[in-house]
Amino acid sequence: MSGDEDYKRMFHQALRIRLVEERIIDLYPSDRIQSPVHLSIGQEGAAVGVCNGLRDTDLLFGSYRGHAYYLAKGGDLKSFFAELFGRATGMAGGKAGSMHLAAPDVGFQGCSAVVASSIPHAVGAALAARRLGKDQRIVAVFGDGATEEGVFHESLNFAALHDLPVVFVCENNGYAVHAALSARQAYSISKLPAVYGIPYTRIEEGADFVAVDKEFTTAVADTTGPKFIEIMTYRSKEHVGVADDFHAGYRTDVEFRDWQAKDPLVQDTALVEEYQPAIEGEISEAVNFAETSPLPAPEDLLADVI
Amino acid sequence: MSGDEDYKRMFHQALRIRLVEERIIDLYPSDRIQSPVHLSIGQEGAAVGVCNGLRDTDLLFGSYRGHAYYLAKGGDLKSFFAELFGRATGMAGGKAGSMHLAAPDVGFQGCSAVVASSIPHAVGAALAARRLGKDQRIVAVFGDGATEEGVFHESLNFAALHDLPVVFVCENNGYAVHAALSARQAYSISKLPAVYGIPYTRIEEGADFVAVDKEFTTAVADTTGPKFIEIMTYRSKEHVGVADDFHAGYRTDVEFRDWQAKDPLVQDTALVEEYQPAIEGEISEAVNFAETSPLPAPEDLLADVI
Amino acid sequence: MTDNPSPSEPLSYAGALLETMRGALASNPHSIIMGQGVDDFKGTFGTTLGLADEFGAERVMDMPLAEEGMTGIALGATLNGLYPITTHIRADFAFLATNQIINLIAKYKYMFGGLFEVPMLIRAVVGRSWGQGAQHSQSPQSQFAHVPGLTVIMPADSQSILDMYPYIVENYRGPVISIEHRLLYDLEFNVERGDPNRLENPLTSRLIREGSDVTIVATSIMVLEARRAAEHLAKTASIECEIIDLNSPSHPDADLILSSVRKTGRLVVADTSWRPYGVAAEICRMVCENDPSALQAPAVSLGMAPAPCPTAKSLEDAYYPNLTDLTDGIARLVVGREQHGVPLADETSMRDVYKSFKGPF
Amino acid sequence: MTDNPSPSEPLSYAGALLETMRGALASNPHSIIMGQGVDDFKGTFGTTLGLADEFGAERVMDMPLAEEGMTGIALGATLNGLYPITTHIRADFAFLATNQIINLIAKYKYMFGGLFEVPMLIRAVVGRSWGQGAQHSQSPQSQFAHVPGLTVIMPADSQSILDMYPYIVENYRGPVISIEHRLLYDLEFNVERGDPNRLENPLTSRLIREGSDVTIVATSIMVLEARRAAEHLAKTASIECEIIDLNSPSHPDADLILSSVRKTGRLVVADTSWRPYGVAAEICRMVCENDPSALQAPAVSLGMAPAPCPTAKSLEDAYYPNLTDLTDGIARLVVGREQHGVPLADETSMRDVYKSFKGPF
Ligand SMILES: Cc1ncc(C[n+]2csc(CCOP(=O)(O)OP(=O)(O)O)c2C)c(N)n1
Ligand SMILES: Cc1ncc(C[n+]2csc(CCOP(=O)(O)OP(=O)(O)O)c2C)c(N)n1
Ligand SMILES: [Mg+2]
Ligand SMILES: [Mg+2]
Repeated sequence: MSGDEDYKRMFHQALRIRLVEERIIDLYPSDRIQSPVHLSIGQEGAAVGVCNGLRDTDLLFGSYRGHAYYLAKGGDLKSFFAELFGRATGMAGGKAGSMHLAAPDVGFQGCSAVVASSIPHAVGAALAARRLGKDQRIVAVFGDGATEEGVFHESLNFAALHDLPVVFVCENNGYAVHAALSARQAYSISKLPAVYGIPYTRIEEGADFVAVDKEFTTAVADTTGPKFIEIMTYRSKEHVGVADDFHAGYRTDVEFRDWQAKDPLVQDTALVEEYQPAIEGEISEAVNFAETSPLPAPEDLLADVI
Repeated sequence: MSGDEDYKRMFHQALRIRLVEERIIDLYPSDRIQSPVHLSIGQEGAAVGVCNGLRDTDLLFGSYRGHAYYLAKGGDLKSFFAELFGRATGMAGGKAGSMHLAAPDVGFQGCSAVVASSIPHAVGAALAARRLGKDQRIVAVFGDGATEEGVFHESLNFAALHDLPVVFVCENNGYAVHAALSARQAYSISKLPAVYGIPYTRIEEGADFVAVDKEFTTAVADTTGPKFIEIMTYRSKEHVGVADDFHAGYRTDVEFRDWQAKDPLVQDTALVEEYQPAIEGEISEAVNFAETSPLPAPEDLLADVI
Repeated sequence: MTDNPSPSEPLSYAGALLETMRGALASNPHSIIMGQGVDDFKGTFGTTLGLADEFGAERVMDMPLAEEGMTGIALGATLNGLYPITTHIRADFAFLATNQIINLIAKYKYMFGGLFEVPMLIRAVVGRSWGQGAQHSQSPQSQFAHVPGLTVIMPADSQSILDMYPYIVENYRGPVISIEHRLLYDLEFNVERGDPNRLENPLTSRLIREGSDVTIVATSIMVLEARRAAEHLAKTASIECEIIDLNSPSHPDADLILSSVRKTGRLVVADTSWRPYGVAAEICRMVCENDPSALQAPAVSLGMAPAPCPTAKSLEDAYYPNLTDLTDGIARLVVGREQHGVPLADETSMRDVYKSFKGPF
Repeated sequence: MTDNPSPSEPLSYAGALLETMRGALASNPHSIIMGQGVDDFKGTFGTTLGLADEFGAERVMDMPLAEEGMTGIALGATLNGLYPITTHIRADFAFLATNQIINLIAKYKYMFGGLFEVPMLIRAVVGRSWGQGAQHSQSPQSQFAHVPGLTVIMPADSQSILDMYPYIVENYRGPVISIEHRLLYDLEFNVERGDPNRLENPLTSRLIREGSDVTIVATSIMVLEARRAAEHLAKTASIECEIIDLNSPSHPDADLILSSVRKTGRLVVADTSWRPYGVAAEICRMVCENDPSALQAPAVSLGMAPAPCPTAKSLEDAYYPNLTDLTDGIARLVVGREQHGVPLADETSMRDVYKSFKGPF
């Protein structure tokens, strides 16, 4: 059954992302990864669902929380770990670290660590796509907090004004760092797109990659103008770093447990068991590749400035 | 009849503003005013109506198009002309020119020539008013174009989030420089405030200062939280400078004539005749004051930097 | 529209800009111009006039008021194959786009290890005179040139525009910020056409005038002032000034500057912005780190007074360095004393050069 | 909370910040702190921890992500009687507020002829190490100090914070940008309390160490590096360094710096940012315009490599000037040749000083 195959394929992808990040957690105390990491654990479903229907020629712009999209979009795992390890074989030769992933060969156009700052890039890429007659979808991925930045509005307005083929994907995990939505936003994100005449879709079950894929695909089927998709999701780990932080008091692990109850990667233990060994093998290989890769050459320091 | 008295008083104010600006037009070719001027001719009704109910302790923040509000808020006419003439007796000793008027003694808190940049100032002043228990209304005045800048949204969100006593006044004259609204905005300004839960009032007849006063007063009667007022108005002269620009092709003088048909300062010729002589006298006195005032002293150049 | 005039024809700065903007659109079908009012009847002070009609509103795009957004959109556009040219009718407004310029555009190539290139041009116009005031008069070259990854240029005349803009649009793979000077727009300069590749590297400094007594390193409109000062001093006091047009604050020609200072032993820097952390500071660093003994006397620098810009003409006249200040500064330096006896250039002559400039639009 | 410790007690940089933030709220009922996360359990790296509980969420306000808006709100708040302190956990984010800082805050007093004053404090934290990368590591002192109207400070230790922050909050009528260094936060410094007015002007440069062989002008964490280099060189090579903590890039003490350079004849500048148009440039301007003959040898400057910041540790280690570079640079300068024979300080000792720094939050 193709539905089932889809489920399995996406499950595999999501699990792979989770296991990659869990390996990062394991490795982190060893200080081999000296880079701030913003983990996507809990949010994999959004990335996998969104990217499922995208082609390599479709472009996606992300944020510092970029691991899941890098991998879901098809970024190479070896050069991912090598990048985190600061090696010459990293996708950016050790210059990007975790926060600035990119893989232009599969349409992953870069991540910015300045919140909201890559949203206009997607709009600009869509402008280019239209002007140059490229058959591309362009996607901007950002968090709920990013909608507080002025440039978010400037980007929506321009995209709507010129009816550009850009998809705004807001991953709403309910928090910006440790602050809940209600402490920061007098508005509901769901109400903003309509102001600009941008069709809005809310995807309630962000963990359910099959649902995300389906609803996303439906929402962006008409490729003529901008679309706005809000995906409700949940970040399991601390904002940055590899620890849990339910002790900190700004959120409770009740919401975490609620989320886990919906998370296929937690619930479908049979499939986890089936896939885990091979994935772990692939990850180990990638980690080994990273570990045995050379450091950047001293002259790389001043390469690629202009 | 008090209504009639109100009309006459506001008419007088509006006419005074218009005659002041017409004098500027007369003077401009002489190069005695060496400052870019953004005239409010056509828009006086908004300023007069908004300021009618404000006290000196209420604070207003404006833009480069600030003549009308400076005068309507009670700013001194002599130091106004002296400022435009670049004299030491100007309200800012010749450092402000036309674009940066202020009169803190009557609550006119300054004008910025960077579009939208004073909107957050009003929000901050409202924050202070609330925190310090000051009984003040705080008003931000800006144009339709200013709503395109991201900081406009950031300001609305914060004001709404903290329920601050700030009044956002958008003077919608249909253009930003030479670009019509529809070429720049995919949204309707009227729909934005609701997203933030900010009550919105549209004042259709911006030339009718009595109506503006009444509707404004009603709209801001409840002083507990932010309010948004959009005033439909019309700029008669070119964006900056003293000429007409209907020949330029970006707008027609048909809209200008429509506007004049609604403009009390054009229609009520009797009252113009009654008031004009005294006002002209006052203006001449102010111009004379400016003209005979000393230039700033050389040492003023480096005064008040920090 | 200016059609190819014959060699050494006079061409205004604005004319050169229009010509190169037109050329950018004509030569590269992927280029677009984006900015507030680029399509209107004033056409960015004449420098984009008629181009929307000729090339279409899709390639000469009026933009909403959203500098940060526009600049980010331009970055995204170049990443997907367009060549964007953005405009700021006052450089001061570019401060609203600082995040995109400094945090994104300057870093997009390096941060991703060379995976991307971001060819694009940002035009920012410096305002001066006629009461531009504190927010319409700033000249941010040093603030951008401080940042690796950005190429900052300041064309001082029409020739520089002809030499640089087509080269940038057609050959240069990095982001360029060009700081143009509004007061130069209406001035005419003789230009030489012909070999478009006559300069090995158009994006660096140029020797403008040879002289043995003092080295003047100048930017933008101060190059013009330096020329006038040099002529005056040669005529009235046989003082021979060597003038270097810095042209690219981010990529100055250090050899050229140092060898000139070694030759003359004296340095004057004349810039359009404030002196602290400005062009004079950077030139002084160059000298101090390489050959401080080259300076036989303290360096002299001219720039805006250490204050925001006032609007009153009387204050503004004192705010900006003028020809009198410049000739006085040079004469004191060369003669070696305050009472140098050199007749000063007449300040009022400035009016002839700058014609009568009115209003910002 | 740190209660008044006795004189010469050790106090961490973060502890001094927390103490002065608490003091600002306690001493001035009109003061407020505004910033992302100032009220959370990490409390701006510990420097606002517990203050929301103690003084209320209205005075220690978490802010939405809106740097330009927040900064404009702070300006409006100070115009109506509050004393706002804003925070940026990375100075890089302040580039989103450049318009408010440069076009508004710096000019609000002058532009209106002194009708308004804008006392306020902007805190911006420089990130370094642990892969902060291109967008979390910048140090914008020169870009802000270039602008008249702004006072820019860079506290190099806990004492500087105690000396400056209360003075600023209680006595200073202008806007101040303080550039703090994240790597200093966990370090302890001995502080002297007692007379709060012991410094005539806390917002300028300080002489940190006397010496006869070379003048080191340093900022922020480079002051610490300079101290370590000086100790090493005194011990191993009897080279005596004079160290000046620039402290205020906008208001350096020119007399102090010049007389030191005249005395030693040699200048090293060590700053946290890029060299072009940076602190070294400005110090060189000071020397060149006043007394270039004071320099008996070319000046040496250290700063970030001319590139955006890479994340790989191996590249980052080469990106930032370290103790080895500094001792080598000084030794070459003082001895006068490349092969100076002075043993270099051990770079690995850096680890002891900076402890192990992890992660940005
Ligand atoms: C402009 C800017 N301001 C502040 C920060 C610090 N910061 C990093 S992530 C973050 C929260 C963003 O929240 P959200 O957009 O919801 O994304 P999430 O981290 O939840 O995925 C903040 C405030 C930043 N990186 N950029
Ligand atoms: C940030 C910024 N961008 C551009 C400009 C140039 N500019 C001056 S006024 C103006 C139009 C503003 O339109 P609107 O807000 O509708 O006000 P109006 O002039 O119609 O009163 C523009 C684009 C500016 N001053 N500031
Ligand atoms: Mg979030
Ligand atoms: Mg308008």
